[in-house]
Amino acid sequence: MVPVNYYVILSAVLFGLGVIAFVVKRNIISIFMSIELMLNAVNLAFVAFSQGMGKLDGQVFVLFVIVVAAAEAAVGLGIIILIARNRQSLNVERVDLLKL
Amino acid sequence: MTAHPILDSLWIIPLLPLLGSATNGLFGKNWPNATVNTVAVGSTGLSFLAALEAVREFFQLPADQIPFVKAFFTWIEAGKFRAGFDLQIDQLTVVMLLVVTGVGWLIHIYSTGYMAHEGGYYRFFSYLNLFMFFMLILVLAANYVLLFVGWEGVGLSSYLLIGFYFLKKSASDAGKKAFIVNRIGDFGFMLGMFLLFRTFGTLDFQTLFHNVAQQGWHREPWGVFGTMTIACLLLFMGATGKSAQLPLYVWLPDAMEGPTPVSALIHAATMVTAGVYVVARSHVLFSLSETALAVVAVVGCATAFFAATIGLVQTDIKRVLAYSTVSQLGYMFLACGVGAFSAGIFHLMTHAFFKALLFLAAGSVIHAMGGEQDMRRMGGLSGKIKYTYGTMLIATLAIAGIPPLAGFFSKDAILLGAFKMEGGHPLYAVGLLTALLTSFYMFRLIFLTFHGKARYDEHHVHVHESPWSMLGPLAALAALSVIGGWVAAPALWGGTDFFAKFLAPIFGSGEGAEALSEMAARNLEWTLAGVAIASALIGLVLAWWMYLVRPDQPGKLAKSLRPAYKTLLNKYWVDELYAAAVVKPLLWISRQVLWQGVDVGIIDGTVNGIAHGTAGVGDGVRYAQSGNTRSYAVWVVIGAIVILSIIFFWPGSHATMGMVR
Amino acid sequence: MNGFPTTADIYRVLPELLWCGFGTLLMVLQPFVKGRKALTTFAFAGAALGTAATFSTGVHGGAGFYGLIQSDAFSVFFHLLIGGVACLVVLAAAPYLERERLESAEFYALVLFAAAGMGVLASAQELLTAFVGLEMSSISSYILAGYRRTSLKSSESAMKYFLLGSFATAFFLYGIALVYGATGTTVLEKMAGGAPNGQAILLKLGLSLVLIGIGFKAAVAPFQVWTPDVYEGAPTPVTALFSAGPKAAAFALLLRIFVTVPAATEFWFWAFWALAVLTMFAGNLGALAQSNVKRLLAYSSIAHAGYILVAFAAVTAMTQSGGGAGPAYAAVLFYLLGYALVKLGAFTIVSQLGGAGEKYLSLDDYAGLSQRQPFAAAALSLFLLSLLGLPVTAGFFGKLYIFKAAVNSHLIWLAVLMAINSVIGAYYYLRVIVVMYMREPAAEGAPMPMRLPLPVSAVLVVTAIGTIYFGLFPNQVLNFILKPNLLGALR
Amino acid sequence: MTPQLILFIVLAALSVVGALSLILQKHPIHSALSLIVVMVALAGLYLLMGAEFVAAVQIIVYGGAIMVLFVFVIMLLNAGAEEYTNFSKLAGFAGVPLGIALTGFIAAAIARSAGTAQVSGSAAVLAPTRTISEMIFKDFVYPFELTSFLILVAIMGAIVLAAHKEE
Amino acid sequence: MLAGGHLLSVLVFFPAVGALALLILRGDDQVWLRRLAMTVATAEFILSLGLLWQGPAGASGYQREEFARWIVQPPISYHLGVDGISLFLVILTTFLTAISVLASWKSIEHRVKEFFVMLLMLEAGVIGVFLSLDMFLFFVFWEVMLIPMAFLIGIWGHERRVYAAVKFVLYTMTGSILMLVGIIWLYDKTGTFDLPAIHGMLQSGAIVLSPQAEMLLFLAFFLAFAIKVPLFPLHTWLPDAHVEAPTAGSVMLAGVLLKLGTYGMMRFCLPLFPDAAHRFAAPVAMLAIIGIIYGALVALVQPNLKKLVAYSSVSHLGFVVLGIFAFQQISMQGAVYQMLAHGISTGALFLLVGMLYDRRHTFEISEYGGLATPMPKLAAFFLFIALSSLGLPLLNGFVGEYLILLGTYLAHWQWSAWAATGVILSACYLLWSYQRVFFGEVTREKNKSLPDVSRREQWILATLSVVVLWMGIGSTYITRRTEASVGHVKAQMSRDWAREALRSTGTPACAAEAVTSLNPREQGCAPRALRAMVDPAQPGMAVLPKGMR
Repeated sequence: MVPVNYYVILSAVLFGLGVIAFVVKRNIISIFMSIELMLNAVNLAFVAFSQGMGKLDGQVFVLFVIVVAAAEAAVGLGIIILIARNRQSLNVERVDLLKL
Repeated sequence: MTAHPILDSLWIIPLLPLLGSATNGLFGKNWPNATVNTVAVGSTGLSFLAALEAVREFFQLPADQIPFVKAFFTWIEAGKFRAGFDLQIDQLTVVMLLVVTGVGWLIHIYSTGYMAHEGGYYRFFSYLNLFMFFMLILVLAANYVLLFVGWEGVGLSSYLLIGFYFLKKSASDAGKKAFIVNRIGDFGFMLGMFLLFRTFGTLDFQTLFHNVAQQGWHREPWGVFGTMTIACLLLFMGATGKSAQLPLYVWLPDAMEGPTPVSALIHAATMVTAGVYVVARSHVLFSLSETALAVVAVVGCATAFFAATIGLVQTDIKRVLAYSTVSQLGYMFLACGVGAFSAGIFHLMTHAFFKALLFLAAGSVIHAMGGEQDMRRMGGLSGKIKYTYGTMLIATLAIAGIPPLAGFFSKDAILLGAFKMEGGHPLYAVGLLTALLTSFYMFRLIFLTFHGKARYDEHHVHVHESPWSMLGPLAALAALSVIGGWVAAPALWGGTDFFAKFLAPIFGSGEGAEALSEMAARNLEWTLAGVAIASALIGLVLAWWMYLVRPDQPGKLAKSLRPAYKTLLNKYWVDELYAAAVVKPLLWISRQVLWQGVDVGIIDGTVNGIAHGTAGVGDGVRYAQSGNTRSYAVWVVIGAIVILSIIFFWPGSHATMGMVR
Repeated sequence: MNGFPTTADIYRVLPELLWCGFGTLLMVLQPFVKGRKALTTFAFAGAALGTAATFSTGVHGGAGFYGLIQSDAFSVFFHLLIGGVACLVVLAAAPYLERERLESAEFYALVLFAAAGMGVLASAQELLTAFVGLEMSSISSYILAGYRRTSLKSSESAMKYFLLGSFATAFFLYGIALVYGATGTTVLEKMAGGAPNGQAILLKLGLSLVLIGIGFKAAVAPFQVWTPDVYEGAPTPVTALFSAGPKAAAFALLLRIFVTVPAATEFWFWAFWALAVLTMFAGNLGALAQSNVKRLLAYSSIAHAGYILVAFAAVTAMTQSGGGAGPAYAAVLFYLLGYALVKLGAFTIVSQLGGAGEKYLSLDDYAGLSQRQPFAAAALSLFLLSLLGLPVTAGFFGKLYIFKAAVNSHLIWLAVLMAINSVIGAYYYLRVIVVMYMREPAAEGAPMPMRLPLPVSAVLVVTAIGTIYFGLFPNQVLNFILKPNLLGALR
Repeated sequence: MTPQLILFIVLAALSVVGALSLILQKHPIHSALSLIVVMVALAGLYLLMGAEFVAAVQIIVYGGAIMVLFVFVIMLLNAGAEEYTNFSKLAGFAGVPLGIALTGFIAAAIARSAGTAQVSGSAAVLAPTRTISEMIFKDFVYPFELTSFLILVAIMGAIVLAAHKEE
Repeated sequence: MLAGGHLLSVLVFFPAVGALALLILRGDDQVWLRRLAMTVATAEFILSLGLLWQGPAGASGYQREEFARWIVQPPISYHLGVDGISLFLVILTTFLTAISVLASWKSIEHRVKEFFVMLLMLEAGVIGVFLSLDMFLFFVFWEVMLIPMAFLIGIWGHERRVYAAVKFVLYTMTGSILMLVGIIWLYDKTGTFDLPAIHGMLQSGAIVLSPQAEMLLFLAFFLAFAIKVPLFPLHTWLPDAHVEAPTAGSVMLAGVLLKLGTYGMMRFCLPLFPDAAHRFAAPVAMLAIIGIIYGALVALVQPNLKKLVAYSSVSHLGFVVLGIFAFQQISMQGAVYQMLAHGISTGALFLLVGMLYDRRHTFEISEYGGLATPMPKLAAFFLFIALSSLGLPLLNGFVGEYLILLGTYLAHWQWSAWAATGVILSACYLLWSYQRVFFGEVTREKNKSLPDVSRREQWILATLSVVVLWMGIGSTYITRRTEASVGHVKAQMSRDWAREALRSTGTPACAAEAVTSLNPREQGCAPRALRAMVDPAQPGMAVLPKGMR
């Protein structure tokens, strides 16, 4: 028997790690991955809550999240390819034409 | 047809000159001088006739209708305040009216000759008529506001006429100076009016004086600064400006930049006496404040002496006359100050005659000398321009106070008044001394100009007598200067003391009148008269000795008392003082402190500072926009933390804060 | 377990369905249809139909799909707004796409999908549905932002928008998760009761994270950082869409959350207060020094988000002090309406003047525009004046109502701060007008197309007339949005 | 110390370690692999909670589809190890601390909430999959349909963006 | 009757329609543009004269009103009305517009069409401000008229025109936005924007503003108006705006726009917030007096003729504000009159300066000198106008100044005394500059051959001079019409005035008199109550007449 809060706190930690990853990583793909990490954290929270309350819709949400994540992945990777093609670098810090 | 047509349409008297002025001003540019003359002289002449007729009708009026007030239309009206275009005529007005129109007319005639060869002929006469208009408004006004109209108006016309030769900087300066100094006086005059209105709720002479009587104001003793005193002093401030008394006399000497007829008419005969007129007109108020009267007397006396001293050493013939004018005006104020109003007015009249005559004669001299005004380059003219010489001599005798000419009686009356007034002896003494000085510098003028050997080079300057158009008026004024005095000749001289009696309804039964009764007074008068005559003669003799017998004396004297001489010559450096103490600092402060300092520096500085500051912050905000996605992410995180901390750590129920009910 | 959805449910979401349907059709038909005109017409027809279909939602008011969505006056208003935006964007984009040689079909399809997503947001009554709608509009927006593939700026803006967008989405989602954890549901109405004791803090946290997610979409400081870059980089018609559409939708969702979840209003007052001030200053100050018109307008739209937040602060304050917050909602709605009109018009002009490859975006290129393009210059100045909030423009009334809301709820100081900001704003709006009217055109002045293409002028006429009309006679709109039960009405 | 708890701790540790390595790895491919570790661990947790369906989807869609896509793209662009530029001062200095702060914030808030409900490990409590499917196709049919359009958009987007097209 | 019952609306919108008509005309056909503009302006002027026939002259309320609902929520109505105060200001506006059109006949060459459009729009806006009785409407027009003016300065101005235009707008906007907040706040308290309605509520005490609120509201309104006037520390936009603006712009700016501020004070600040007005009377008067002296002194040393005139406006408007805040029937009527007089004479001065500029393209006084010789007529006109501006009796300047000073004196003799120095200074700067420009020998070659006034200019100036003279002599024609309205404004303050007086002096009799009767004997007393209220330690009781001691 594991209290729900454990799971939720774990999700919080993972979410935070995702945030940190987003800020720390330089490679666009890695940054994107950190977003996925955050989404996973969300999923964990959803599942934990749904199981905790014995309601299933939480798991339905997880499915939606995953679908959306997939869609984002498609588009995101498309954009990444575009960037890579336009300027031969995946370093997010080098993409700062628009500023001030 | 009413009994007195002119009185009922009193406006005709001032209106005529105005029409003349307008006509000449608008259309006269291309007219021949003759036409301009006809208009100008005609209009003034007509208004003179109208005035005479008005006076005739006035004498037929029953006593209860005097003063005769005629309201024409309301000019300004607001709340309880009403200022109407109301003209009134009473004894005082009659005197002024005749003097103004008569002398004015004569001087118009004179000018036609004098100005014949000047440019802007039409302009000159337009201005001159305009002056007549305003002066008549001034004397006919039935309330202070309308009087103020004339008051400012004559100031304007004098500004225009002094600056008539506007190509000369000195001329335009003098004009400006005259106007502004007068404005300083008017400042006081206005405040005086305000105070009167606030106190009595009206500015009409009759109602106001009536209210004064009604409310039973007691006479404010010396040293008390009650309403009445302050009002009177404020009015007197205006008078000092207009009538060139200390400390505002400075403009009058400079005003001699104007054409000589102007000096004669405006700066000798009429306008400058307006101050005296106002004081006399408001005598009801003045006589309720000993302080005010004393101030008037002292200022007048001081001015008389002060100006006379300056007059001693002036070499410009017109300036001598100018200072003498200032001095004589001082006399008039002295008279008013000691309560001898009728004497003051009397002197005003006689002075108008002989001083106008002096100026005109001087003008004729200048004319003869081809524009020369410096007496040191004249001399021995008596033979060449007898006529002018004659008239001018008469005028000089008159002003010097040699009986039986006009000046004697008036001046004698004033001195008598001063002597009679308790504590008036010092005033009397100074007055007497001034009389001596007067006769001295006047005869100095005569001797320097007409006697001795010619000090000008005869080849260039060919002296010639002036045309009749100029000599006519001289003659007329000379006559007046001779006989003018007798209208007021006291019984003592076998006269009827008509003038004092005539003005009695206004000033109360004259000072002289009851004094006549007993013996002592009579003896006193004799002695005073004798002393006066003596002093006049001393002055004459002194001048004769210094400038004809021993012509080198003045130079020596000047050397021996150099400082005094210089001081007098430079008119006590008053102009310089004013310039250094008032004008320059004012300009400096305005330019450096107010304009550059406050306006550009502080205010605009602040505004622009704020603007730049904002822009600076704006740049700061822009630099948060580094274009780097990572920092953007950090911004989002920061925002998240901010929101969370606000929501979690903000004290209490929040919405009530930050509200203003 | 509920039964299957009824036809009424279908009617309630008809606009979205139509938009999505036409979007799909566009993609399907694209290979067969030659010529852009046809596609444009078709897309426009789709957008217009969807907008018209709002009528059906109005008729079948009430909750749909087991309370996932709610069609009421509120959603009707926003559907009309969004639909209108979509129509105008389609029109404005037509000549642009032609000039830039970009495929029309996908573009229009994406616009329609985005519109659908926003529509969902406007009517969503349940957080997950809202999330899906949000994603739908966002993902289409990401793609649209990068639509000019070859341009570095465009791709960069796409990347930034995408990364940060999904970053924020994650917050939003996590917020939903927490709310769900706290209340056991994601349906707003069911949360009305608040959370069981002990879970309140979770609800608080969740709602705050939701706020962050929405705040990002609505370009609220400090989540506004992406806005200028993305707006500048994206193709201008897309920028027009961004500035008008998502912001409206996001605020719609926020508003709905407020009204239905009173728990939300309790602790958000100061958050809104601070965010409003922050956003206003960030926008206006940032705009001061801009020389690129597109960017300047981007900053200005941040500032306007700030003004709208003032109204939100008023809403919270009022619902707290028990007063009816109706006028405040009305303020938000009306403001969004006027704002959308104006921004659409302005960006349309910018896109038109930008010329091929968006060369002429700097302020100097606008020097002396009044001589070269009097109509465009006049229209642009009208829009700018409306943004500035001068009378007889819609923007003025918007600002007026927000002021009014603020003052009604006694937020005098907030109102004063807003006033100060309006003055700062006045400066840079005037700068543009000054340049257009008071500066002579540069010698080698940017070559301007002397006559505007028909669709563009159509857009301009509509927006301009709308701006003035709502500036003079706001009555109808007001009557509509001032319904006592604006939300959940038509039931 | 029930077996579930031990299992939980293990899996949690694994996921956290994976996440950390995602951060610390220089090369995208390694990051991707560590992310997969995280996902698998999460799948394990789902199982532990008795949400088999979700666990399965997690493995199939996430681990299978999405991560493969990632790896594929990495390969395609043969992205090398990331270069450690530090143009962003803000992120450089404040990034990590702030991230930790945020985490702490959220975690603390959750910890303070009274979520004492226990997660029963036994999957038999409810037969989820059937119910889930019913919910999807009834209660949540509308968002579900929307997601289909969403996918459509995504596909189109990928095409539009990635398509080579020289003019 | 002209235009049936809608004369006011016609007055407001006729110029706008004219502007639209101009827009339709072809831009290059300048002759017809000018003619049409002139026709419109003249027609408008004649129409505005129709106002004089309205109702009983000086009926205390509004002689003529128009009302229509405009916006339901908040209840904003289209409510126009004219009373003695606005009546002549409207006529002044139409008159000066016509003059400006005539004045810019030749001097405006490029973008003629836009110019006249802007001018007419400006006229419409200004008239709207003067006529609207709905605060909201008022604000709308207030903002609307801002833009054309800014354009007039910014497009047709001189070198630093853009700076001036932006400065002008930002200054005004700062004030007006705060005023908007104030208006809305007032609406929040009263529930209406309708001015008479709000007056009613405040008078009847149906609405009582808390002192703090009233103070803030007063300041919100006052700031906007003070900037417009402009009052002393807020005046620095004026010189720039004037120097850079084209002649017509300056004429409208000085002639009409500045009056909007003082008008607003009379229409809003005083009647709506009497207590606050009384509380602030002293500081405001101080600022006004500072403005009078300061403006005059700065004008004295201006090397730039147009700037000089601009600063003289600061000085003259100071008189107006002083008159208003002396709260005396006389002074307030004087203020109204001074507004009109200043409009005419300063407008004329700007025209003259503009004519000089047309000939020499400089405002530097040092560039001129001795102009009386080449152009005597211009010199004569200039002198005439200058005299009217320095308040020579029988010319329009005098009446206003005199009444203001007199009225102020009744309440606060010190104020009046200080202000009166402005009369001296005005003479100084005007005559000095006049001397430097027109007197003396012609120094510069260029000036020797300057043409005198053309026929057109002569007509303009002659017309103005006639008006100047007429206003100087026939002032009662105007004052009789303004009297009742001004009295009305004053009455709206009196209630509180009495209360204040009671509270401060505790001499009921005196206070009562102060309110009821205007007899000067008590006049002196009411101010004492007032003065005691403003600052108890006021010197100078000595000069108060016996009647009161």
